[in-house]
Amino acid sequence: MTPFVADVLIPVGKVVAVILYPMVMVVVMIWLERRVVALIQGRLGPNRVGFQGILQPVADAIKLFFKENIMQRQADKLLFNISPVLVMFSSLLAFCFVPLGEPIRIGSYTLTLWIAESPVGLLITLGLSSISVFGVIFGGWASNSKYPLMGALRSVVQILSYEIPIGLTALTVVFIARSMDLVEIVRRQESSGVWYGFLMPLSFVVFWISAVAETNRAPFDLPEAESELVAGYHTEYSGMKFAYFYMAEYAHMVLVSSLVVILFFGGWLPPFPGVKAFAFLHVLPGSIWYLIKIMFFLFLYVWIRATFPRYRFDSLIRLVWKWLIPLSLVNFLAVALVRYLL
Amino acid sequence: MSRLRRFLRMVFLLDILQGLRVTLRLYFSRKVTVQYPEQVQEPTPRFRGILRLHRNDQGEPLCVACKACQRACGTNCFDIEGNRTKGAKLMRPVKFDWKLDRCSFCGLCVEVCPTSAIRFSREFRLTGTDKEGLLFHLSEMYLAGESLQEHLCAGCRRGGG
Amino acid sequence: MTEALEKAPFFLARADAFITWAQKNSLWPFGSGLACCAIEMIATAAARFDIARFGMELFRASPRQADLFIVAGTVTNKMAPVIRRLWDQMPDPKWALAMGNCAINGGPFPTYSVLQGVDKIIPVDVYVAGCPPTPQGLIHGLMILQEKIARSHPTKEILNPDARIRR
Amino acid sequence: MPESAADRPELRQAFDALTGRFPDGVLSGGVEKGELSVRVGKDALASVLAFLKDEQGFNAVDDIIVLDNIRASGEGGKRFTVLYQLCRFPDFLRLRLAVDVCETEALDSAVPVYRSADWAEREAFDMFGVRFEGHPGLCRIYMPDEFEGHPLRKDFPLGGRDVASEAPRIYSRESDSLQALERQSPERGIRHSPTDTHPWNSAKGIKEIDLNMGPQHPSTHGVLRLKLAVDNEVVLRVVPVLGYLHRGMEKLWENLTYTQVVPLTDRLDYIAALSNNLGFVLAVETLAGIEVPRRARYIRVVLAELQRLASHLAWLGFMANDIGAMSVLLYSFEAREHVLDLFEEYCGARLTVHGIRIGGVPQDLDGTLVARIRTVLEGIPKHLADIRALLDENRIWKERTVGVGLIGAGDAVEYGLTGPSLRASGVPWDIRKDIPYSSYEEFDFDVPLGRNGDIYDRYIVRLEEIFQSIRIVRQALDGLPEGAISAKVPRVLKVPPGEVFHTIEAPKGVLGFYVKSNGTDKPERVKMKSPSFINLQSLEHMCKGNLFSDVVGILGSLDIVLGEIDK
Repeated sequence: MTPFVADVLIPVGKVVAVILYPMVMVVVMIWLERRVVALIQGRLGPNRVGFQGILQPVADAIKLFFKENIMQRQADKLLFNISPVLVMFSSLLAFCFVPLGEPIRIGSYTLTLWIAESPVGLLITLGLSSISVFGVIFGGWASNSKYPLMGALRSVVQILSYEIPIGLTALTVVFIARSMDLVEIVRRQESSGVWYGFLMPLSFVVFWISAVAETNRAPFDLPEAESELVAGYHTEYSGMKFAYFYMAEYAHMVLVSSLVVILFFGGWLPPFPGVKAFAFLHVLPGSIWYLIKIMFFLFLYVWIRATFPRYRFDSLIRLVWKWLIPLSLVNFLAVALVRYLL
Repeated sequence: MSRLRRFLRMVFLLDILQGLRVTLRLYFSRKVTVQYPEQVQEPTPRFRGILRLHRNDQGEPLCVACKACQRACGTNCFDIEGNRTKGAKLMRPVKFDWKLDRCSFCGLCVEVCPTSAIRFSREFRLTGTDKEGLLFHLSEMYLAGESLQEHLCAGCRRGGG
Repeated sequence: MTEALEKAPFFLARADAFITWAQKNSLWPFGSGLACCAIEMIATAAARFDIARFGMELFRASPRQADLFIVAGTVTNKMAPVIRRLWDQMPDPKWALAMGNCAINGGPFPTYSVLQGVDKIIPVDVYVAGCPPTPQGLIHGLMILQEKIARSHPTKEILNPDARIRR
Repeated sequence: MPESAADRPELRQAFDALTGRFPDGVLSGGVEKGELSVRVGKDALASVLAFLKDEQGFNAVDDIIVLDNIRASGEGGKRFTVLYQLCRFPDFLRLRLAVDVCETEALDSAVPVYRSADWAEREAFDMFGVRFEGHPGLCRIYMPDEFEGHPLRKDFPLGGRDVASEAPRIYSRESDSLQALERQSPERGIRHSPTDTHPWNSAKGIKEIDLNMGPQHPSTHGVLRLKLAVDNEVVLRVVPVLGYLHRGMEKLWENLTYTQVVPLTDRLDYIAALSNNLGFVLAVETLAGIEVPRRARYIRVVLAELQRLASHLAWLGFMANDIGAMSVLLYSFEAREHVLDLFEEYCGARLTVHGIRIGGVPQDLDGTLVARIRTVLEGIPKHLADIRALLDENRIWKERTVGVGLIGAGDAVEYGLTGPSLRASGVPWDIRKDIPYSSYEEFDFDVPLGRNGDIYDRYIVRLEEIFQSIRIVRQALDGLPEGAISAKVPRVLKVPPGEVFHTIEAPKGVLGFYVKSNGTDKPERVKMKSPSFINLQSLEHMCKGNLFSDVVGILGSLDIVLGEIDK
């Protein structure tokens, strides 16, 4: 392997991949959501554009690209413009630290499918993903309109509250794995032979509920609750800026699903890593397993959305402060104690 | 007992799981969608589509310009004038203007027509790109099928856009 | 630049086809229900008829994100300024569909409070008659609108902003 | 046709009590078509109303109807007659109080006595210009403020005064009834008043904000506009602004024959179009003395109950969608679609059915259609079982609905609530049982009741009513009598002079039609008492102090349709 390939081509390729991968996943996810929701509701969903409607999100994106960009006169121009960028940027940036799959061995060279393997990867990812709340509040405030403002306020309270159980449950994984490195966490699950989701089901459940809440998805989609706040914080956005918000939401979902898979379901490891009888499952490469698992959680997102009514604001906050935070604290202490004793 | 059951329901998220089970079952159930342009849900025999005038088997118009429909109509859709040519037994309409865009599809005109000249058709495709196509004159009241569509949607083929 | 582009009809035609393909396949309606027709509009979005097949199920609650204004029902004089305002709030390119006789021409209500035709306040692209139109009738109307969009020339509007005023 | 109540002794008793108490105030009176109507003097009105409510137990104003006598009265008489249609629960005694008033005079407001008269008086003011003294905020309710004239007066042209000019008259946005409301009674409008200070305001210096919900909002069920005052998410005040769908129906009806009015009633409550047909047709038949054949009455029951089914299913979908359960909308519409198929099969239209004619029904129910109805009825409970599995026990649904939008039985009666919303508060009033019409007394069904009067109870009551409707339809199909489907009605129906107020139990509540005939083929005056209009008045009572999200749910649970609110 020449130095040029190793030092220039591969990093550039990775950067391109890190931008393309979420985009492709977002397109797939939007299509998946609309199809799955339709099928759950007894109808068909988009099936005209491209094979089974797979090009539907592409058509949407092109159409939005050619839409007029409306900027209200009373809006705060700077904040109004940067907030969609901020939301999109934070989601994409977080993907730099999330592995996209198993390292690939080409001869003596190992191609790692991540840009940076940081010893504090988990921390950075969580931090970056919560930057998006700034985009939301800037957007809601800069619109200078009441419904977006209410949506933004709801969003801030909600995301700030749900950060706590996310942090606490992620910490239990860190305790067990003794690392904050996302790749290392997967390796530990491989060596210990059990996925942390089965080891600590409570952690997983709390993390998942909080993660759904943090991505503003139903039944926690209060900041953009259509039947109450029209379209929430992005009510005043049109055209491409709206598309940024729209896509960032899905990118965020992909990110969270990846994190759940890495932290609790063994990343790219095939199921039953320790059991000999299931060794045939190793035929599929790790990256495929990784994708399958992510897809499952994305499906779960949609499935939940199609099933439940929406929480009310006070019960949403009650849920996190009276149930999730105490539960994650107890869970945290229990894991710490077990870890200390063993 | 019921309190305990309620508590267990809550702790193990049983209500949530029950909901997820229902939607998953419906996910795999049969879909009811009628894919319109390819499949059409045929209107029922009594369907109240657009009003059409009819002729008898000899090709003679049935309408005798008695204006019963005009009187029965609550929304002033009709503007009819009749004329009896010398020696003819029956009156014939010379003017029969019908405004589709005023019609409330109630069927009062059909019920009063003594010769069953005016009847509902089963045409539900009533789209035009301008209002001209929604006004019908005497000759156009007999159109049906594709020629009716051409009258309704004259602007559709005209290009522009 | 503009002149150069206009001399390349082949390129423009390709671009038109590309843009209109996206536009006609992704008509997001504005979820505005006024009267009886709104119920049939919802029935059109429901499982039996499902306009999601054409990518039109995303009923946007905010006019800023919508492409298609389905005026579904009676427009009264009191509602007329609101309709006009909502139409102005929608970003170009946008289309309007008058659904039902009330929206087209006041329908059966020639009264003191009903606006006799929504085309007096906003430009209407397609009129779907009926009282109310059946869901299949509405889908037929939407397909005629799709054909109309496919015949349009968005590049002309992009290159020559004055063309937009015609709309 | 209701059983003749003409000889009920209570009517006589009430009249005697009234004349005994107000020998000068009561001018005339008598029992006609089972209704007691009493003419009182203008000055005695307030005390008569108070007496009737407090001592005679007439606990609700069904409607306030104004008649314009410009043609009849000539020079000497007074221009307007205001009719107060009172009702006494639980024996369902009807009393109509008539007061004559000049254009220049003002009446005493009934609102201090009957709270539910609030909007009815505003409507009378808007449509006729009759003024009510002591009303807490008398202003136009349907028409914009700068509208000139009072449309329902006989000298107002149907097309409006400025119909000659083709250009539409567009009213300015800034001025609307709300500002008038604020001007006239500051405590009812949206203004920060020092007496109504929320603890948050003083503690944190947060000012409340006005929030406009509608007329274009995804969950106002059409073009209702709610003007809210919110403090963060807490709702302090709600003022509904109506009239965005006011189509001038009542004016239009006066220009049409009785037969021509029937299809237009479809467009009132468009989710349950057939119930409107039934209500109007029954009123006209009572007035004209038409005896409807038994088979037609049974077919009407089948259709009306199917319509109730469709209406409740649609309600369930909208309601669940408002609370965020998007799939339920689709499931209930799927079930509703089967019922609409039946209507299309029966009379050719899905929504605006025009399925009932004066004197009978337009089509017969043949064997195949009966079989189809039975199959559809089999399928509905399966659809409902899925929906119930999704909602009944779901914790989010229960959190959103249990204990939210509470209204007790007393308040519910006071506000004039009717229909399922009233029964959810535990008041067993159902016109089908209490004043049976169209042979309802021959069917066996229960009136489901709620206990607390919250959203959840309204949900359960309506679900239960769906099953009761299925029961009634089955009984009607089993016992379908032979015979004609229509009485002999002349093609040009001339109704003898008289007046009648007839009520039915529509899916939304008690639907009443007041019809006054002058002997021609066109009605002198038709007034509709729409259930949604009265039910919506209680919105503020239920919403105050709740969160903003709950306004959506409460509004949904009331099952309003703007078509019949705005007419």
